[in-house]
Amino acid sequence: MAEVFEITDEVKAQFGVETAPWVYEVTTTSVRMYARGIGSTDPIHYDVDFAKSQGFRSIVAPLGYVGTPAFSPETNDATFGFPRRQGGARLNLPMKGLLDGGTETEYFDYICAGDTLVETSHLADVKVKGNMVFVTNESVFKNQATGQVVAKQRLTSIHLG
Amino acid sequence: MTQAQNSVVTDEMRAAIGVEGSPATLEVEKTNCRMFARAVGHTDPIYYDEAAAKARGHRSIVAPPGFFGTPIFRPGAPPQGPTGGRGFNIPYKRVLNGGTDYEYFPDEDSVCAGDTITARTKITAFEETEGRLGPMLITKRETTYTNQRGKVVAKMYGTVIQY
Amino acid sequence: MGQVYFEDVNTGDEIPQLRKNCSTQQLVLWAAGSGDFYQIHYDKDFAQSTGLKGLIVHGALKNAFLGQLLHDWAGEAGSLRKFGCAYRGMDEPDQDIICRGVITKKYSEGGEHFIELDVWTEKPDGTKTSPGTALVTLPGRG
Amino acid sequence: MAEQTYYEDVKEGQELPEIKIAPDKQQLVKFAAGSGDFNPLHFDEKFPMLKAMGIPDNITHGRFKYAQVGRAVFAFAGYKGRVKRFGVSYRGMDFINQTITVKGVVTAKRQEGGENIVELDVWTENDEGKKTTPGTAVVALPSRG
Repeated sequence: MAEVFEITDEVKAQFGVETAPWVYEVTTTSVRMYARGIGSTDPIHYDVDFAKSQGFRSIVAPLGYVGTPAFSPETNDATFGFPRRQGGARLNLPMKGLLDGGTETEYFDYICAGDTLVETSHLADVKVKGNMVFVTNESVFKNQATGQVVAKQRLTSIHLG
Repeated sequence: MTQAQNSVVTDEMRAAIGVEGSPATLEVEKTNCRMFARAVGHTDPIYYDEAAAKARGHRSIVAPPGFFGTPIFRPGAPPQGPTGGRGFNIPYKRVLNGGTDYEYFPDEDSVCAGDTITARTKITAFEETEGRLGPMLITKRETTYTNQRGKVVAKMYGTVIQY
Repeated sequence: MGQVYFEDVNTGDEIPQLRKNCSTQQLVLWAAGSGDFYQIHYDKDFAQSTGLKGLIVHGALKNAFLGQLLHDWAGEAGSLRKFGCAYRGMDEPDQDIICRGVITKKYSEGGEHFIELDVWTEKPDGTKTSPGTALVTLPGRG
Repeated sequence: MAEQTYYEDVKEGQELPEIKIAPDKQQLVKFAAGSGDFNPLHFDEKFPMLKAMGIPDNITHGRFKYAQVGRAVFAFAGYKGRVKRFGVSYRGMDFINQTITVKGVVTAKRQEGGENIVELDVWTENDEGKKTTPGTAVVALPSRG
């Protein structure tokens, strides 16, 4: 049986090709909305004065939240909100179904409200198992003001053919 | 206001007319302006793109019509301001939003990302009618939005129907 | 689209319509944008448990659609001074909502040019579900 | 707000306090609002892709489960600890209104480069005890010293 997706040299050549940067914003309202979304009641995500009293710059982003990509209907996906930007890999993946395969975040600093992050990403891995294609992208998030890398994230999506 | 025979308007409610509730702080940010604009389906870039907004003479991304920021949320905290008559012991089960009108008083600029708005709400009237759905209580509310420079930038006139 | 000017419009003119059709996804987007997470707008079982036939479109979203209608018409040099509507009828998802406006009065005062309008949303069969009014300023050609 | 955990007090095999949550549709809609991911798979029972994929009901976002694991890890690290890395894979679906339980256990501790490192296995499991979101985390803890 033919594979639902073939890892050709052309596909391999796209590994590591960087996307154009995109701005991710971390604001007091976005941190609170995310914290509400996960049902957290920890005041470190809601109360600016409390967070400062604990030594943080502002309210702390819950783990897993790396900001909201700056959205415009011309440049971002209407459903997922992520940017359809220049550069990066272009794969003709099967789209009968789409599932989340895994998420991994490496932190080099806390992310707090008021931070603006600049993210770039690249294709890191593609694996085919039966009718499933596992696609892993790696993102690097830098603090826009300091240039410091604050987080790296590996996202695996499963495309069903 | 004439007193209906089976009026549900109590002395406590009458005393609440014109009394401002505790102020609510609303934060206007780029992210929540874009989210609101995305939800409505706006296409004007002044609601999404700071550079486009500045090119049109605004300080930053503009708050779309009807948006004055997101109230500061704290889990378990009581809602800020009067709740449009829902706080009183009204013998009606159903609540409808009757309508909303906005009036703008432009400052040197529209409401933009970076602004902090204070919203103060008061009940302006209770009206009772007998409609198709039976007896109704109509609560009229007015919310005043003041920006961080102390300027009133807008008012909202809202109607809540209980029956 | 070009800027509309005060001199070019007359009482009785209809402004360009805006047609909307809300998916459940858009109602969830609106919940996110507005902070109103009441379940009658995205949870069918919940909506039916309150006596509704099914999901309904938020009244405030229709109000915001009228805001878009007016903003898009008034253009860069126009401004929105008042707008609003009553919620008289329910709209369901996946059904067209047509946003309309007709000019009822025009006048100049204190160096500004004002336009009053009747605005509303209607169903494809013409039923007005959110009638309202608006006041807009337009630039003059002068 | 949990008590701060210190490195000296941590033992291998120690379990993290559990977090249980059964997200209803409103919770998943709030998560869509917070995350910006408005995939109807999670809130619209009529969404065609559900049927096409043979999925019987709206499924809980993987990233929601990731964030629940994050809550447990963050609570363990405390405000003075630092979460260095945490990752999960999504091995099984959880459905709307079904309870997920976040669990974790300390697998190793060591001092390295001046840091007090604690490694954890973390996961969510369903009511049948199946681990639907297995993962690991690395945390640096403060010392009592």
